Amino acid sequence: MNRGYGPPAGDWWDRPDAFWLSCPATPANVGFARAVVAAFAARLPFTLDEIEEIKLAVSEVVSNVVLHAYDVPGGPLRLGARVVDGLLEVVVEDDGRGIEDVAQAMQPGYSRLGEEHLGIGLTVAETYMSQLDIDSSPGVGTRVRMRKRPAAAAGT
Amino acid sequence: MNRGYGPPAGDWWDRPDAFWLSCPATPANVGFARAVVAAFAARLPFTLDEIEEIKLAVSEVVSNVVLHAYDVPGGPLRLGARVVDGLLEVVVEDDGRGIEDVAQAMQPGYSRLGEEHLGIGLTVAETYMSQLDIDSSPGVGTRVRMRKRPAAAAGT
Amino acid sequence: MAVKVELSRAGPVLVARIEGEMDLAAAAQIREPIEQAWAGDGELRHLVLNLKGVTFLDSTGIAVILGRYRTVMARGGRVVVAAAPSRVRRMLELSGALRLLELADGEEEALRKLKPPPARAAARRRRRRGGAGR
Amino acid sequence: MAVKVELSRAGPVLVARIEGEMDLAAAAQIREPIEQAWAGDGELRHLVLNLKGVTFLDSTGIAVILGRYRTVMARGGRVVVAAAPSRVRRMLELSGALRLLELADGEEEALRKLKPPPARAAARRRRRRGGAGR
Ligand SMILES: Nc1ncnc2c1ncn2[C@@H]1O[C@H](COP(=O)(O)OP(=O)(O)O)[C@@H](O)[C@H]1O
Ligand SMILES: Nc1ncnc2c1ncn2[C@@H]1O[C@H](COP(=O)(O)OP(=O)(O)O)[C@@H](O)[C@H]1O
Repeated sequence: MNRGYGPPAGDWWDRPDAFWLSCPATPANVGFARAVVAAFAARLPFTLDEIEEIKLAVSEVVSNVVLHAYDVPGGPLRLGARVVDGLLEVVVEDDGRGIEDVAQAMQPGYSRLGEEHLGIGLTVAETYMSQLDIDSSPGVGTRVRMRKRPAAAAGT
Repeated sequence: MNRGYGPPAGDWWDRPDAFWLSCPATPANVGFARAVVAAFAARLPFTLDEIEEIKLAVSEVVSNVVLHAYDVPGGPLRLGARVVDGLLEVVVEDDGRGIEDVAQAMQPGYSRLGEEHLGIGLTVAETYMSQLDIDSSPGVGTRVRMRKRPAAAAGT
Repeated sequence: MAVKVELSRAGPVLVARIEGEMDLAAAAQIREPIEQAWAGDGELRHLVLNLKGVTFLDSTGIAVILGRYRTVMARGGRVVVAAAPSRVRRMLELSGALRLLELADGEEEALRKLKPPPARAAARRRRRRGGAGR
Repeated sequence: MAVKVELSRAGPVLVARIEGEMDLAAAAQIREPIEQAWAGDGELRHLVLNLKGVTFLDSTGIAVILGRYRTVMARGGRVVVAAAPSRVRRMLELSGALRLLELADGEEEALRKLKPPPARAAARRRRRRGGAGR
């Protein structure tokens, strides 16, 4: 990791239906990231409710980068999505402080910040996506990968 | 140029309110690119009509990459936008065939393809944006830069 | 996301109701069903495009419309664009497409435009008969 | 894009009508006017959040609501969420926030909930007087 505004991992473009985006981690870009992934996801047979669930998950994970990754706000945020065997895969990366204890971070109610931070963001994201994995190295950065299968495509 | 799915020119991030996106040049990504730029532009005081004009310009320029840049469809498309002194700047890049004669390409009615290609895409984009510049090298690629000032911000 | 095309027939008129975004991704999805219906029925003479549900139209979308105009012209027919939202209309104007197409507020008005008034039709028939008698 | 907050007052109740997306970008824009109005008027006791115009709510938005809940609790008041669209409601449920907040279909119902019924209010006054007499 630690790739600034750079490109994705080498195998990203193995799936041709994909995008990769870089921008600074700012509050205004939380809504932007949501809208970008929702626009991309429209190519899969998601219902409107599922698209809202995807927006929610993206909002939680990108808000975490803005709130937690950097001491000085506005560090690099990398966001990608692609279609993998009919699933939507979304990846969110930063070069921030990283997470010491991922299991603890995933616990509902745990937050490194006090006051007005509920510590349920990752739980919400996990609830609404089919899969959520975190790969984090303290001092290097964090990578969250989420996948969601359209319910309409179940069994196919 | 000729940077595949790579990052933007070195000075791109001088303006912190910016994004840079790579994806293959496919028909499905024309609407995606429109939606992405529209979502980004929402941070400037554009009217709904102006946002539609921006979508139209992006649609024309990105369609050109899909239609004209590559012999084999799906080559790299790079799309960025940023806020420059209160203006929206949009950049669209490809590594395609390039344009031999830019002045000719800008003429309304000129198209390298026949049948159902009107040759007015660049004229439409130019009409709806405040500024449009093309930088192209035959065999290397094309870069279209557009700018638009929100009418509400006129005189400021 | 995807565009929707619904075809119906009113006498010699093919009516296509289009919903969604008319861009490069939609071009073939609009072109093909219309061309197929047209080619499969030699009695069809005019085309009404109901654009009420069109939320976006760029120059590729206009090219699709003008392509259909050529198809219809080849049989000496007319194309009427009905119920175009104001933004779609503005784009049709800007592109110069309005020099070739007729506009109607709704589908009914479009069909009325394409039906020659009975008096004129009768006059035409008379004229034709007169000509044959000469 | 930006969120909109409109404040009004009904007796001891502060009513905040929120429109737009309740996320990280909107948090301060929602928090600050409410806290300012609350701090500037010691007579205020309850808060109604009319979420009719809320199109998106994530856990940061819920944190903003629960932060106001703490503010109101400090004066022994109550928070009623009115007119929440179904998606917003579902998010409030999932987050557990509904254990602390009351729901109402609309603003009027919310205000009615916060007004003690006259009979009970009278009974309470009697009880209080009785207690004082002991
Ligand atoms: N991108 C990140 N960089 C560093 N720490 C993170 C990141 N994402 C999550 N965390 C850690 O995980 C914790 C739990 O996150 P979450 O469940 O979203 O709750 P909250 O954001 O309210 O704290 C955070 O408080 C933080 O310590
Ligand atoms: N990205 C590009 N790569 C190569 N050629 C291009 C590109 N964009 C535009 N052109 C050239 O400019 C011409 C005019 O473009 P435009 O006005 O959009 O009309 P049209 O797309 O209908 O041809 C095209 O026909 C093509 O020759």
